[in-house]
Amino acid sequence: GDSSSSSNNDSTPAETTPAAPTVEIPPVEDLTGTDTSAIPGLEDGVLTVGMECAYAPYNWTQMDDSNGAVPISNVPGAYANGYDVMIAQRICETYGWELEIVSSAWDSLCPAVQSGTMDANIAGQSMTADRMNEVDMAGPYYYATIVVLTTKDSQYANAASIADLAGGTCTSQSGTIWYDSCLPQIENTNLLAPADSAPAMIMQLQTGAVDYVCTDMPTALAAVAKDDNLVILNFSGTDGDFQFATEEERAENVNIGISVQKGNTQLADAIDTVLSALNEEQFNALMDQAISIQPEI
Amino acid sequence: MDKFVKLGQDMVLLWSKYKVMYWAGIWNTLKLAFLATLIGCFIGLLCGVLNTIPYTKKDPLPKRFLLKLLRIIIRIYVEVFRGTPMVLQSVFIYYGLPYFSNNALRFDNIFAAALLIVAINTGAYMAESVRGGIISIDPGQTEGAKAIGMTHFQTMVNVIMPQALRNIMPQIGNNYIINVKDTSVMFIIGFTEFFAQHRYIVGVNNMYFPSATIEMIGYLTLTLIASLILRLVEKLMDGSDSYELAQGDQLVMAAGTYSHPDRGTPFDEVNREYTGEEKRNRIRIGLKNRNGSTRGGR
Amino acid sequence: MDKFVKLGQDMVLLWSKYKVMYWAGIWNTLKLAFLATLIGCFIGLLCGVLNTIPYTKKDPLPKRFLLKLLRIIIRIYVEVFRGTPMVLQSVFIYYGLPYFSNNALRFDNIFAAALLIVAINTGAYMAESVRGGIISIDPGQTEGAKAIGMTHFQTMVNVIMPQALRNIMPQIGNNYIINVKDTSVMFIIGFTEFFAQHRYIVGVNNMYFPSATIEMIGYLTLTLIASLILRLVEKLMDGSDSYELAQGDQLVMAAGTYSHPDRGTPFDEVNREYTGEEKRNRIRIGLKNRNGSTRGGR
Amino acid sequence: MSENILEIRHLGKSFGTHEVLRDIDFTVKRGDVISIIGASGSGKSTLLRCVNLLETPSSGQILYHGTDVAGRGVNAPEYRSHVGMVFQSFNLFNNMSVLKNCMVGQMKVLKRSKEEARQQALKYLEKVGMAPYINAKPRQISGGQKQRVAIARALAMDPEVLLFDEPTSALDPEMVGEVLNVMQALAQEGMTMLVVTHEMAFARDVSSQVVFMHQGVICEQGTPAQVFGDPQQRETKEFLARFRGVE
Amino acid sequence: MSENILEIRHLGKSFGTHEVLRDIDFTVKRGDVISIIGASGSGKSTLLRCVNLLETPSSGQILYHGTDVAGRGVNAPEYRSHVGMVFQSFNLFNNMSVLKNCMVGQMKVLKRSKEEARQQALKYLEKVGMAPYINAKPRQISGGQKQRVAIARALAMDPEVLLFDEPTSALDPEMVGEVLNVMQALAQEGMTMLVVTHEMAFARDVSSQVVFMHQGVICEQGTPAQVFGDPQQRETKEFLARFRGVE
Ligand SMILES: Nc1ncnc2c1ncn2[C@@H]1O[C@H](COP(=O)(O)OP(=O)(O)OP(=O)(O)O)[C@@H](O)[C@H]1O
Ligand SMILES: Nc1ncnc2c1ncn2[C@@H]1O[C@H](COP(=O)(O)OP(=O)(O)OP(=O)(O)O)[C@@H](O)[C@H]1O
Ligand SMILES: [Mg+2]
Ligand SMILES: [Mg+2]
Repeated sequence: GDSSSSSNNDSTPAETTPAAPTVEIPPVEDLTGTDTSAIPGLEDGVLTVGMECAYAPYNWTQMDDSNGAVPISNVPGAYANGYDVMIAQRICETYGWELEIVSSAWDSLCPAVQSGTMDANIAGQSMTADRMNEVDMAGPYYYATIVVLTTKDSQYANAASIADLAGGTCTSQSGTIWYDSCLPQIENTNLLAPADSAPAMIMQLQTGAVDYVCTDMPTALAAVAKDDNLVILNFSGTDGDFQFATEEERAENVNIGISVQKGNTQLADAIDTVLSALNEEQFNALMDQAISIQPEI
Repeated sequence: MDKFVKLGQDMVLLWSKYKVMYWAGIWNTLKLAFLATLIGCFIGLLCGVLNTIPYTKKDPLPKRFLLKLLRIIIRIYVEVFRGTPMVLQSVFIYYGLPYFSNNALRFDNIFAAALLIVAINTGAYMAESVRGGIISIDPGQTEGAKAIGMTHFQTMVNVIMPQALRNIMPQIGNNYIINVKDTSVMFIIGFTEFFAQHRYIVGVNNMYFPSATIEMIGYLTLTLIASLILRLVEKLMDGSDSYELAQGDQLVMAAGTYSHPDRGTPFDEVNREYTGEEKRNRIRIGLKNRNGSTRGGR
Repeated sequence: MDKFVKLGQDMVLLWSKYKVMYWAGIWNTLKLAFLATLIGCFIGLLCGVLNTIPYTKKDPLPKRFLLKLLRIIIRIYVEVFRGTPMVLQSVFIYYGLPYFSNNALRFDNIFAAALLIVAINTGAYMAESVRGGIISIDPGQTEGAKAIGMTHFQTMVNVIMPQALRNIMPQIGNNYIINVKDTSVMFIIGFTEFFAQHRYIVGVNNMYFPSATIEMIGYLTLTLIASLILRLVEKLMDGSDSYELAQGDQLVMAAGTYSHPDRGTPFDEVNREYTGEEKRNRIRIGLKNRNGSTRGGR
Repeated sequence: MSENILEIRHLGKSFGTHEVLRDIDFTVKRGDVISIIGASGSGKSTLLRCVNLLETPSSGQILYHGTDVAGRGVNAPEYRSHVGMVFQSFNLFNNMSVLKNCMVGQMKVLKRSKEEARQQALKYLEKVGMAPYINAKPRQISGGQKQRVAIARALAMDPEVLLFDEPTSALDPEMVGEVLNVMQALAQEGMTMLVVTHEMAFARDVSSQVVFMHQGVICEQGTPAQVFGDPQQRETKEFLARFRGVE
Repeated sequence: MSENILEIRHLGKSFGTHEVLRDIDFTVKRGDVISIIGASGSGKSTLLRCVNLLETPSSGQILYHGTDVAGRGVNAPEYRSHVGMVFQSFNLFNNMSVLKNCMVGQMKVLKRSKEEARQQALKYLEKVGMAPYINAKPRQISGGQKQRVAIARALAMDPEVLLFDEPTSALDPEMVGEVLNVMQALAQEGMTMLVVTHEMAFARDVSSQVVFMHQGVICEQGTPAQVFGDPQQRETKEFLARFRGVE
């Protein structure tokens, strides 16, 4: 059950600095009484969650358990934290499950749930129809605005619409809507080959290999938090924003979900139950919280 | 079972939708791996030749110094490029150079950058392989060449390298195959080869296993073909196990050009035969030996 | 210039915060690469021995069939594992096995899975290197061993492999170094080694170049140490270029055990010397030869 | 002592269509010393290599105590351990010291103890005057020294038959004399030997049988007295002409 | 014709502390045929290798037309192209056919045309009776055949001096005769030669000078008549005893 399908159209212009969490986050519901042992993967009461642990602010690795970080089961001495971890904890607390976080490469997340090695991936994956042919997805657990990230000294730093970005050198991550359908909407771009990962993309921007990159708001915010030489260009709500054929197509790429094994509707439903208690503002507040606890270095 | 059926169906689906991308990836992989291996072999051979220039205590100091320096440089080259991950090298060369030089140095062509990086890496590995190959050649071969006045380079080019090369052919195969696969890290600088296509396609639709199977088959085909060609080259290098005894007239002709005192002297039996001194019903001229492999037997 | 200063400062910062993670990564890399290379070498040598079991047309059909089969199996093993990317193999083995077998087959231990995968890959490469090594040994060595009645395995173990091994030492070094770096793809099954730590750290703070520089230094250190050790091993394998002439008494003692008719016959000059027949002021017993390298000279 | 150890029957060997041996036929009895003489390239080495199964004969039989070792299902290593061979090119094991060269076969094939193998090796190394060099590697010794080690290695295996391929080619006359003395002593002890040699004096004085090869066939065969004293074939006469001239 | 081509002065060679040659001193004049005889291991091969700079002498001088080639700044390849060598172990190039073996040096070092090199190679291969085997690889020919190719290879370079290390060791008496004839012919044509040999007959009949080596020193040196007819040293007498016995 996807509760909120609220559009981004009415959202306020870009917030370049994380606002203080004024939004009230509802307390965790107590469903520990429900019998979940019939859910595939949870016979043992442990929710095994896969994520990269290298995709701030959704998930990252830190050296201690501060701010409620969870040990990474396959990396002794390392702890995972971030928005995904916070969501995962919320889900587990609700049902009284134990949380096991496994770090793995982005590429392997899908086969890992397909094979049952992991019960769910909470890794900032967007809920495209193509992807959902292979796995079932719960959520959304976040609505990620598409933004452009550039440098302060760039000629594009003051762009007010995608039309102002014309003629720039740019890139984005491989296999994303950002690369495949957003950037091509800008005229006369020198679209370079897609980047390997988010850090690699940021690095290309920092080294001047590209003028700007296209990504989602959290990633951009996290990057700005680390490098104050970067600026976010958020056109959402304006006429100068990236266009999509349909509102469904936009939603597909903006909705971030949790993948589970194909056919494991019980788990998906159980997760959706937890997520439905939160609305978009509360998601944003949680995300702000995550960004604020991201380690300095 | 049905999982395999689904796998097959999905593969057909993927292939029909993305075959242009897969083919483009294969072509890029092949181009880069082949050229890089070729250049790498050349670098490796060059290092092998330069590294083995002999010097003795009697040589003048500058020469000894230069040769020592050369060896040290080659050693550093080999250790540094072999010893660090190609991904990081790529990042430093492609992104780091302009960054740290404030844009004074910049590669404009991704393929050229990728080729450079893969080739110098292959060269570093090949240098070691060539060293092994040279070690395995009987020192008598070098002495034989030196004794007829060949310089170090002539010895290497004409005598040692052809033999060393034959011994390291399996190694060259290994290197090519490693390159076919390792070019995938060039994705970091935006070179889209076969594996990058897989990542892209899976990123779009999460069909990991079908795409991975297509990749496996593609890579296997690429490497198998290379393997077969290399084995063939090895066979060719071994030369035919047969040889033809030279014909009498051919020799008479050649011999006729000179008139040396011993002409026609019965040096040995075969000689005797072709000069016609003895005629037996058993003709042993122009024989072919198609068997008797001395090498493959082990 | 300040960019370099900043790079240095950032490196210090990163190292002081994350050194535990970096060290853990180094340790995992080292462990996996070393064990996998060791097992891989063993597999490669085994393939080399099995692949060269000779058979002739006169051998019974079943034996010939089995040996042919063995060679085909080894060939398939080598081509398949060499010819496909290790990442994909890992995914198929670690995630694909449970997926396609409906959980009947599953690895519980990531390290064991990683070790298995890297080792069989190294084995496939080593099998080819060993093949090259065997080719490079003079067939006369095999014949010498066979002529005193050694079986194929005895010949291989005592005569051919020790020599082939020496020739492919540079290759073993290559393979170890490749493993040190290629274990990084084991991140796909969640094995966290040195490179994975780089990803974690960069994932949190985007400090790409400082972390990459630390990685470069780390990898270079790992491989340089290995390189040095291997060169040392090579030197040891070459044996000392010197030998001691056996002492007279030692021989008298040995000879004394038997009483053969020719005892004391002056076979050659040195012999004559130690039996004391001639006493010259020039003592040539117990000599040491520290020079005259026949190999390194080239 | 007329037991047949080896019977070579219609042995032929071709490399491809290059017929190197044709219809070779002779018998080796216990205690025989058979000298094989002939021109360079006449197939002498190939014959010895066939007898030791290092080359697979193209046709014919090699009967060892009556069983055909060139046929199917033969345990070649077992057979070879009874038939020693000294190669024209020595083929010493490059990775072993002189002593180890002479010990390894005894230990691995004959399963002798290390000490026993050592004593045996030293005994023969001393016989050929190479005892002082036991620690040297093959690449560190001279041609003649290698040849002597090769002889010691073969002898140390206590073979039933010994095949020598030009065992004195790299030796000076003095050493030739010594090695031939060793062989003569072996012959007197009843060792059976097949010797490819260019030392006509040895062939004449020591061997019980002389085989003269010419273009891959046995051209003449008989006691030394017959072959040297009264050769029947024109080729034999020609071949021996020079030797007899020196004599 | 008394021009000094080579003067060996106080030549010494040690492998580590193993002194293999000591104070070797002799002169080679144009047209000389110097036979070096001596027991196995006495340093003959090492001496030849030093003369050809394949080993670096530990001490002493090698004067070639008066300039010290063992010293600094010598163009060794250039020198070696005038000084041919036939190795005890042949050292034919394994990757080339017999013909190519004899051509490559001429083409690369002497820069002769392919055709010229071929004619020259064929001429000498025929002289040693190896012309029919021009297409064979070294591994396909017999020991004696290899030796003959090695001789042809050296001759084809038209060297000023030729160093032979036991050039007839692998040959049968008939072939020995032929090769010695070739060498004798060369000697008559004025070729200068240094020959390590076990063929006392050759040393006595062909050489202009005989050097007898013993334990790394020149024990006796003189014309064949002096050394063979009236040896002064006990070692020489002992060494020659066997040869003279045969004689
Ligand atoms: N592997 C091979 N392939 C083709 N021909 C070969 C091979 N081995 C030997 N031969 C040929 O076989 C013939 C006999 O060779 P073999 O070595 O038996 O001669 P040999 O009598 O021992 O001569 P030598 O006295 O010179 O050693 C030679 O003509 C040689 O060229
Ligand atoms: N590389 C080496 N290292 C140590 N000792 C060596 C080396 N090469 C040769 N020798 C020793 O030097 C001595 C002389 O060897 P050399 O080869 O000159 O003898 P030679 O007179 O040619 O004997 P032969 O007639 O047997 O060929 C021998 O005792 C040998 O063991
Ligand atoms: Mg022979
Ligand atoms: Mg010698």
